[in-house]
Amino acid sequence: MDILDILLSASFWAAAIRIASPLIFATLGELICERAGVLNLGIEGIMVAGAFSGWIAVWAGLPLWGGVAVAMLTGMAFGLLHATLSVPFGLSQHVVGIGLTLLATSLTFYTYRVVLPEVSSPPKIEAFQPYEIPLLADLPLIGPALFSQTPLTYAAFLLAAICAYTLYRTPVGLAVRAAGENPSAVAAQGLSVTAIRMGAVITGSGFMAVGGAFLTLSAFDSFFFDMVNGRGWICIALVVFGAWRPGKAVLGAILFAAFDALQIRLQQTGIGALVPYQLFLMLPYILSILALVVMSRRAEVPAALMVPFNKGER
Amino acid sequence: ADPIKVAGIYTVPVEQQWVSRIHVAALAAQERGDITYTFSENTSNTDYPRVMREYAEQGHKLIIGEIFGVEAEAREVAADYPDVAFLMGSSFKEDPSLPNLAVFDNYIQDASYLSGIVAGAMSESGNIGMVGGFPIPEVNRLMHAFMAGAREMNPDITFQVSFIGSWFDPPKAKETAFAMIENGADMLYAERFGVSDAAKEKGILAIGNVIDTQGDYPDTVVASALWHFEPTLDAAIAKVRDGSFVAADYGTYSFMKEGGASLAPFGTFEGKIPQAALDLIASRTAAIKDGSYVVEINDAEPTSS
Amino acid sequence: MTTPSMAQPAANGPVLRLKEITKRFGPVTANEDVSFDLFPGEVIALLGENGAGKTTLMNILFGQYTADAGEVELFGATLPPGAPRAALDGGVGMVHQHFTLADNLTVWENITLGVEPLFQMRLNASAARARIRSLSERFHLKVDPNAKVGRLTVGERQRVEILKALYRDARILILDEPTAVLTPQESDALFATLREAIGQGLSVIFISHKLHEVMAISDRVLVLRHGRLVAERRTAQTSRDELASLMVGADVKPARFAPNAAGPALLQLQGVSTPDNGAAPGLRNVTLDLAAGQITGLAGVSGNGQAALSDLISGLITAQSGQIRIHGREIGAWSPRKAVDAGIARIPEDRHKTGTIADFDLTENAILETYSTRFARKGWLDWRAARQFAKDLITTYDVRCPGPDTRIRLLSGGNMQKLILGRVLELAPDIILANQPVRGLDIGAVTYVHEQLAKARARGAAVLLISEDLDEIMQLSDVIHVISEGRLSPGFPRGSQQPEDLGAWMAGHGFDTMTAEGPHAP
Amino acid sequence: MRLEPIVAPSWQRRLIPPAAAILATFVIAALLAQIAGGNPFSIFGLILSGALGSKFAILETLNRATPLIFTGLAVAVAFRAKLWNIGAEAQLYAGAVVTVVLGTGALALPAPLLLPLLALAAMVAGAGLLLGPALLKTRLGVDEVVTTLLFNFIFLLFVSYLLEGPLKDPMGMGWPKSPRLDPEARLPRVVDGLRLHWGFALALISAVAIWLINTRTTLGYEMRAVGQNAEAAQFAGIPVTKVILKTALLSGGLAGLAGYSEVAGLKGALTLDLSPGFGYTGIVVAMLALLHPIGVVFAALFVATIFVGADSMSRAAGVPSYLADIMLASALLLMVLAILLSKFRLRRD
Ligand SMILES: Nc1ncnc2c1ncn2[C@@H]1O[C@H](COP(=O)(O)OP(=O)(O)OP(=O)(O)O)[C@@H](O)[C@H]1O
Ligand SMILES: Nc1ncnc2c1ncn2[C@@H]1O[C@H](COP(=O)(O)OP(=O)(O)OP(=O)(O)O)[C@@H](O)[C@H]1O
Ligand SMILES: [Mg+2]
Ligand SMILES: [Mg+2]
Repeated sequence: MDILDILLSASFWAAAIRIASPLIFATLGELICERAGVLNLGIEGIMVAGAFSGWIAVWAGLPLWGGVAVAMLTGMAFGLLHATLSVPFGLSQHVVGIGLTLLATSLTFYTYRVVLPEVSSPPKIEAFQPYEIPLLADLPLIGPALFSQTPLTYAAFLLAAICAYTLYRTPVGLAVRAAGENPSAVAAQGLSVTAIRMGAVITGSGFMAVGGAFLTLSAFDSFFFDMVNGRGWICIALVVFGAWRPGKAVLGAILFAAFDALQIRLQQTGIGALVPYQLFLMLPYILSILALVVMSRRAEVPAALMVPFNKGER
Repeated sequence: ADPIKVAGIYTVPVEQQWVSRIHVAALAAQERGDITYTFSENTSNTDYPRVMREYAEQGHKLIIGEIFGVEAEAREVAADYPDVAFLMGSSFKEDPSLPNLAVFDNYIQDASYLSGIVAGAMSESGNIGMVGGFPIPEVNRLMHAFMAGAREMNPDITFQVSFIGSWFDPPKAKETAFAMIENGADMLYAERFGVSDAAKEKGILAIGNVIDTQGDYPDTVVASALWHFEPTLDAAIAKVRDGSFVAADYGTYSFMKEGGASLAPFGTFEGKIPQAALDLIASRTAAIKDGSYVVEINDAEPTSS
Repeated sequence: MTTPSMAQPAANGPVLRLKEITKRFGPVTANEDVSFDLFPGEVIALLGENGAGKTTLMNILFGQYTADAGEVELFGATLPPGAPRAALDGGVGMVHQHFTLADNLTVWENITLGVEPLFQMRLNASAARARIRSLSERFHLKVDPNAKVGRLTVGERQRVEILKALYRDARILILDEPTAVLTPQESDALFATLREAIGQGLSVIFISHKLHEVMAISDRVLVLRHGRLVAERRTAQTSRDELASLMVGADVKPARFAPNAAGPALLQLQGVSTPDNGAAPGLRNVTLDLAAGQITGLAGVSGNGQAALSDLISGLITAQSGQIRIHGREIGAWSPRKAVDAGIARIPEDRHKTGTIADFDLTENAILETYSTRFARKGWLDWRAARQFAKDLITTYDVRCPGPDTRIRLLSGGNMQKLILGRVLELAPDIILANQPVRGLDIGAVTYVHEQLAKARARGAAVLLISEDLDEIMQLSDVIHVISEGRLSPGFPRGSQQPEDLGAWMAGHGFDTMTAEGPHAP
Repeated sequence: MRLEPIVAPSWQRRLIPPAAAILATFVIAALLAQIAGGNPFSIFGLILSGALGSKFAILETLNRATPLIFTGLAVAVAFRAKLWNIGAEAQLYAGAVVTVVLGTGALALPAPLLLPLLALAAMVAGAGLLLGPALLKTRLGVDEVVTTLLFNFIFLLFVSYLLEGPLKDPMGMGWPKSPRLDPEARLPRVVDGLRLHWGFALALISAVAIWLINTRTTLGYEMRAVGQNAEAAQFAGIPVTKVILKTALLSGGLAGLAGYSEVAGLKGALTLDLSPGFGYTGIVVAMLALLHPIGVVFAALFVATIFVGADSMSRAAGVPSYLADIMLASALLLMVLAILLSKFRLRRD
């Protein structure tokens, strides 16, 4: 197989979309937080918590969508904690985020071990199965690539559309964007910056957790420690890469995933034997940085990102 | 006799296949009443020597674990606690001047070799996919033995080898396996969690490693090369009990002839494996056990062929 | 405080009533026991020195701060404290002293933000834009609703701020120093708009340090001093001089400028051009001499190349072509550092963003330009000397502050400006670049700054004064240049031109007849 | 609601919130221990004795604090200049790699020469690694949060390649591990037989040096000016780009020293798991210290005490060892909140 064959195969793009799905959820979540002015470094931990809580809920008997809801709520709970510390109290978003990642991760592992002390291989659930969308799935190439995915993947794309619409076409979206650009402008129009930012962080954290849950409910069917494996950090890069726009962020996620899918395949090609496998694993990161270099000149960073707002401060 | 106080120190969670075999064996010994068992998982190598000391100070008589990343420091700790027995997974050999530290490793290449025979016989495309975490000796030697076994049945067989750079990323392992299936593999060597899932989803076959996963994938996992830590641990417990624990290489307890490794029962695949393979397995098993056939131990990183 | 006799007939009850408002920030009392009424269609001017508490009072009325005591009544109903929403809904519109606009959003987005309930399916953008257009027309506030605010000029932003209030049908409009950043033309346009709005029943509270504006637009004047309401006058029955002394608590005399003989040219630009910066034009073939012992005034509508000239002299940008000579010697590599070392004193346009570092204390701000040359040996800072320097500045330049260890953000604008002035003037510079040195300052501070410039001129420094206030230029300058679209007019000696003549140059007339050799009086 | 600074906080105001934060952390730990079947009342004593109860425990705590002081300083230096260096983890490894490359026979020098040379080389390596993102920031405006973060992954994969390739210990039986350092390249231990090494002293010296740089030198002043208001700094004639690059070198250098200290002092060899996230924890340490270099020492000691104590407690109490990380995270979050509350009061507005 040479690169061209790989790039032209539907299964490759299907894999890219699959790999991208959890990233899309979490990137959208991070994007919402950052649009409102809050850098959420808790993302990695929130994804772990989401992966676990969604899975354990299904294992305990809830339907799959119930698991997604539980993950979302778990993420929102951690989001509430992040928001409380970083918004009204205005604590350093770096500390709160990293602290939260540590907290969510360790709390998840602890809970896992308390709930399932004796198992040496975690129980499996009946995960989301691919669902072929009638008619669309029969299209050549994009049919199998796009329309034979699990419902949660479709949900990811739907969510991206909803996020884009909400941000650009509804009053609350405008308020979120304004809170990230200039909180004083928001306050001067009689809105509560605190409420808007907290709302954004809580919602965004919910989406991150669903991204985590994708790993246990759709990409796989059980939970392992460390299985989020840095995906959250990638999403932070993807937000920048996507210039804080949902559409571009989704494209970025797919692009990143495509590189990941590609490196997996390249490892089997002729050069795979010659090049150390680490180089393949590096590929998506290196290309991300290169893409950033190209993109960043035009990107408009939310002006008030990482700037806490304390009204009456001088 | 009073149960012996045993502590385990692992650098990964006890779900990890390799460590799970030690953990399970210890739990079984505790169940029997031979030992009391406590453990620390996910201990970073930075903390490892400290944890060893803490357990030693708390009066544990036997400490088991893995010191691949901290060989020198761990030996130093052991030297400070001559009354405590340390049974440690290690790439190195025992050191006679450090009588209370014995080493072991998962030398189950015998079983891997046999499972390779099954794989070679069952693969129709002659294309086998192998997904590993990291190319460390513990993984490499099993992969090589497996490949040797498979070639016994089909010298022209090709292998796809990938490492995902993580012990715990089942979704990634699964994606990697998918890619191999796309690329023609009809048999997978499931070194990581996630590989058998891909095989199951695509309706092809897989071979388990270290643990028996046929229960979870009855129509997928044909055979598994099992590691049994029980002989290793039980030998150590007995020696601690009668005071004869000395520096030794317990690695041999993982050999098939010691009962440390085996080919899992074919279970759901009983009767579906070609007779030629079964015959070869039977003869090799006997040869391995009586020492007339030795499976090569090759720790080098395997590559696709 | 309010004497009913002076307010309008009670029958037409007040739209707004402030009752005994007191507000403290830690040890600072910003407002103390302030009460007054505002009547329909009335314009109240609020006067006071920097830090007198005007902005604080307005923020309380708008609900952004909560008063420690007292209450606000709007159309007879008590406003809940600390709720801008309630004030907005009650018909109060506020144009803040510092713009509250999001640069990356469009005009219509800024205006409609928070007007409609947050949770609804759709933001009716086209209806919003249509309404903004009709408001723009009605009040002569020309601005493109689809433009990004970041691309607008200061004057246009001001219009957006006013549109924000009008869009919500404000019946009371608070304008906190709306003209501080406007050109005279823009100010005139603003006043026309205000008269229009007042005619349609709006009541206005107007804050400004510019007394002629106060005289022109207001019906009544309230004077705050140290947070207390100290005087109230009907505009028709008072004068600029009286208001000035009421504000400061003493008589104020404008700085005087005796004629001074011109010395040699200390800074010379010869045919200098600089690149454009976005919408702001660069310099086009500019020739300019700054002579010792003279104040050279640069008049012009903002955005015509003043920024380029000031950035060039400050060292922030370099010339594309042409020569720059200091003391007759051509400059080599050019940077802010080089400018400082060449003995150029630079008073930047924006004291908050470029002039000072808000969280640095006075000592640290005082040595910003000279830390490495005057206060360090081999990379080690001499804090004792630095602190002494700051102390000296504080006394010499009358910087009112608790001490050299105070963070500068706590100082009023005037005092901040005095520190900047002191920082650069202490080095006895030959060349002084003063870019809008009195913007937003109260009369007392303005006089002080002007006096300092006069002193520097007297001792032989060459001063370049950039200002959009033609009165200031004409009062201070020995020579006046006008800048328009990056081109520089000839230098006009003091008294040779009438304001109308300069206005014509500012509008771009006369440049075409200039000869290529350089400035000659037409 | 808003926060209002307290002009002169009373001693109660200064002490009670942090004390309450520590207490709350213990309560959380006790509750969680109870859930897992441990004895909640033994927690406090076990943590204390685990972290400080013996010479061994104390030295181990200092030991754990050592790399955190370095990475904490690295982050504090960078953050002060608003250079968001999230990549101390990678820079640490860069320092470690160079230490191993030069310390395994490449340089045959006596220890008094070799050790400083290795430290310098490690600093250069760490500095070099941050220079890239810093240049991308100053030249092209690329966000350094993201580049430094991604560099962590890239560099770790690079280390993994080195350890399986050129840097693999030929005597290591195939395990991805570097050869051991020459004895001359090892930092001596402070107490025989226990792991604490002179890297700790080096960390303390670094903290004092950074404090001096911050408060006494023009560079410290420049870094702070650039961090607080780069535009004003630029106008005043401070060479902003140069200052950012110098900051990057200093910050990366400190992180590189962390790698040097861990390899030369503690481990003697490089493995892929040299650092259990010291680079990331350094961010928390720095912020806990309010970016003050001396504060970093105390914050690192605090973090190390909580971690070592809680880790040992989890074993003694027989509860899952993840409790240590939970305690650490809670302590961090509660402590930053407490520090805030000891300086500000909440006012309803
Ligand atoms: N948020 C705040 N925190 C602390 N002190 C404040 C705050 N806001 C205002 N002050 C202080 O209250 C006093 C009044 O300030 P205010 O801004 O109301 O003055 P002003 O009359 O509007 O001045 P200017 O003419 O410069 O705009 C000043 O001493 C100021 O330093
Ligand atoms: N006016 C001054 N006199 C003497 N030293 C000063 C002065 N201003 C600043 N410094 C020095 O600059 C240093 C840097 O300022 P900063 O306030 O960040 O200090 P710090 O030492 O980090 O913190 P802290 O003020 O909490 O001790 C101060 O510590 C102090 O040593
Ligand atoms: Mg004001
Ligand atoms: Mg200080």
